[in-house]
Amino acid sequence: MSKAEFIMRWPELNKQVRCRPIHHNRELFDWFMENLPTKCVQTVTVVAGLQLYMQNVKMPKVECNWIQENQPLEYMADYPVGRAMFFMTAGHVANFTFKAGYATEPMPYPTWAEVVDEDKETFVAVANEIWESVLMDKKTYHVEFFAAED
Amino acid sequence: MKTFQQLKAEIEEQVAASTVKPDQDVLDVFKYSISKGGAGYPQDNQIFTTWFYGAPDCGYVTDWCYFLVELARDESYSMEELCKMARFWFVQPSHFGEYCGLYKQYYFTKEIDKILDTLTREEFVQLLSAFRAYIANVNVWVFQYMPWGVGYAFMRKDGKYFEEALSLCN
Amino acid sequence: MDWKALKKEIEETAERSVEICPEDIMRVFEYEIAPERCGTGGLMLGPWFEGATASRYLIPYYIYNIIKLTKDSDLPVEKIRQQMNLMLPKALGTADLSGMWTVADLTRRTMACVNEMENRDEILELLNALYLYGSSINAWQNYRVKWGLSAAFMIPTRKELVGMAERSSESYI
Amino acid sequence: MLRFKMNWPQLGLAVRCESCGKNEAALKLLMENMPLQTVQGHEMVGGWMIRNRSIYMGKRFFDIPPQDMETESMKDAPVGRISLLFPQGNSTEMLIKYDECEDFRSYVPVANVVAEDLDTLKQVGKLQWKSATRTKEVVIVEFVVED
Repeated sequence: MSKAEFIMRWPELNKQVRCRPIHHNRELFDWFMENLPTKCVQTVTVVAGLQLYMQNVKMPKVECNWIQENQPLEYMADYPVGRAMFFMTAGHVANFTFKAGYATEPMPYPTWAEVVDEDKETFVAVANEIWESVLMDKKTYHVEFFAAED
Repeated sequence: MKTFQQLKAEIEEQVAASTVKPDQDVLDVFKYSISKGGAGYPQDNQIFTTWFYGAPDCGYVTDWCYFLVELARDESYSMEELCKMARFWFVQPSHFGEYCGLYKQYYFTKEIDKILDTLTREEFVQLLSAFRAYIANVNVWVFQYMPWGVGYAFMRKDGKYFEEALSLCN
Repeated sequence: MDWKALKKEIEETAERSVEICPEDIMRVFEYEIAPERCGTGGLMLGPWFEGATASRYLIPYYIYNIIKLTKDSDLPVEKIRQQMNLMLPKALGTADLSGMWTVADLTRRTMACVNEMENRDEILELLNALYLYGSSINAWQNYRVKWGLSAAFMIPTRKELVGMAERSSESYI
Repeated sequence: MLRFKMNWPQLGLAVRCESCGKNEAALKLLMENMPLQTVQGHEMVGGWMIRNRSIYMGKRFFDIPPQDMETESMKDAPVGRISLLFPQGNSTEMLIKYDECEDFRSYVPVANVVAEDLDTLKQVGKLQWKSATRTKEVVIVEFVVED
């Protein structure tokens, strides 16, 4: 069984949360795990809802071999806070968001991971802090991903 | 499910209606700042980010259609491949355009999607060309209403500008 | 044209842009620096709106779709070239004109390379490097646009719209 | 020599246009769609150009492949040049250079505003810029074939 948990960490805030698979797209979760560790600049979505947005995530080891059209999807406005979806992911680059609050975008995406319940409060607090920064003081944040055991 | 002729006629009717009169969706979103699908509400109830990201996703459907029609000239692309590319390329951005309040264009996208697999190559070219003409009209009105004058508060700068600024800093 | 050298250069640029904001973004979106030709009348809102969009479409949307289609539909080399040469030039020109010089230069050189390469896996390697860099540009633009502008464009709620309608007779014209 | 006029009824202005010796087949196709009208816009990145983002070709389908048309960058074009962008099927964009601009992107040149009418063209261009950035007046342009 491949490892079933990764850590999402914000070094500038010295905060981290645990993320685990959900009821579907387990192969997408495993693909992501195979490519860890990795990191990117942390941004937020600015139209659809409060989400942490990871647009330039290098997947160095294993190439993406799936397309979203062939995966089970969930509607962003409906799935719970703390859940992650994949957006324009191809080749060795992943692009995804973690829902952090109220979202109105009614579009379907392949969801694949979720922050564990015990860490959701930390996650939402981090998301709000980064959102405030994007709108006001423009501090730069990064997010790192590594397997739970490392 | 509409026939090719019915849908093309309906699109052409909308082209005519929005050539010199405002497209209703663009009027709602870009002139009245109404958030019809909820876009922008979670982010401080503002409409600017919807304009910034929503308008181009819809507007670039003109280019997606242009590429598809050009590739349709190349017989080595089967109709099946052209339909797959069409779905890969403009359904999702058009759907995001709907979420941003540009309903009519996504209604057409869904109707095109329904009959896409039944179209001949010539019908594929004709239908996407008509649809592109409607999206072009949407673009016209988006650029008409975008508050470009705000740009006068963000003017292009150069070395001379910053040298002068520096001299005022100390 | 040595595609391996170009790939290395793009990867290093992309790697740097995970850590720090790329120069194109700082120049155009933060400091509003642009050459004489960029921005009609000297206004930066056009280059911001159309430049950000063009560079978002140039690499994230177009290269992403070419990579995806190549994998999903076994696109042969000549069709990768055909689609690149069809889809990229217009967006490339607008991104370049809007001050996104590095984006335009790396894309232009990638196109030149692909037009000479024969091995599809190597082409995909090069496109992947470009896709990571383009995704970084997309991320940093999303971050650096002066979203404070949004405060000037609030959404009227249904109730506010009704209220405004009720007061419309007060309007001068 | 192919000739057409651009009219701005609400401004009481008009300019005469004629083929420019390039892409004459494309101009013929465009003119077969006239008379036509559109809401006029302005270029926001490349400089002093009127930009019509939606010229509807509903009568005569535009079917000349791009590789069969000559292109030119706008900075190299004379003031008064009328060029198309992505002409295809029922739609094209149109750029009209009315003053100096450094836009190095390439377009399909099809016509010129005659020299005697360049001042009028520049006047319309400035009014369009004022509309785009300040007044938001909707300016309609009409294209009519001249015999």
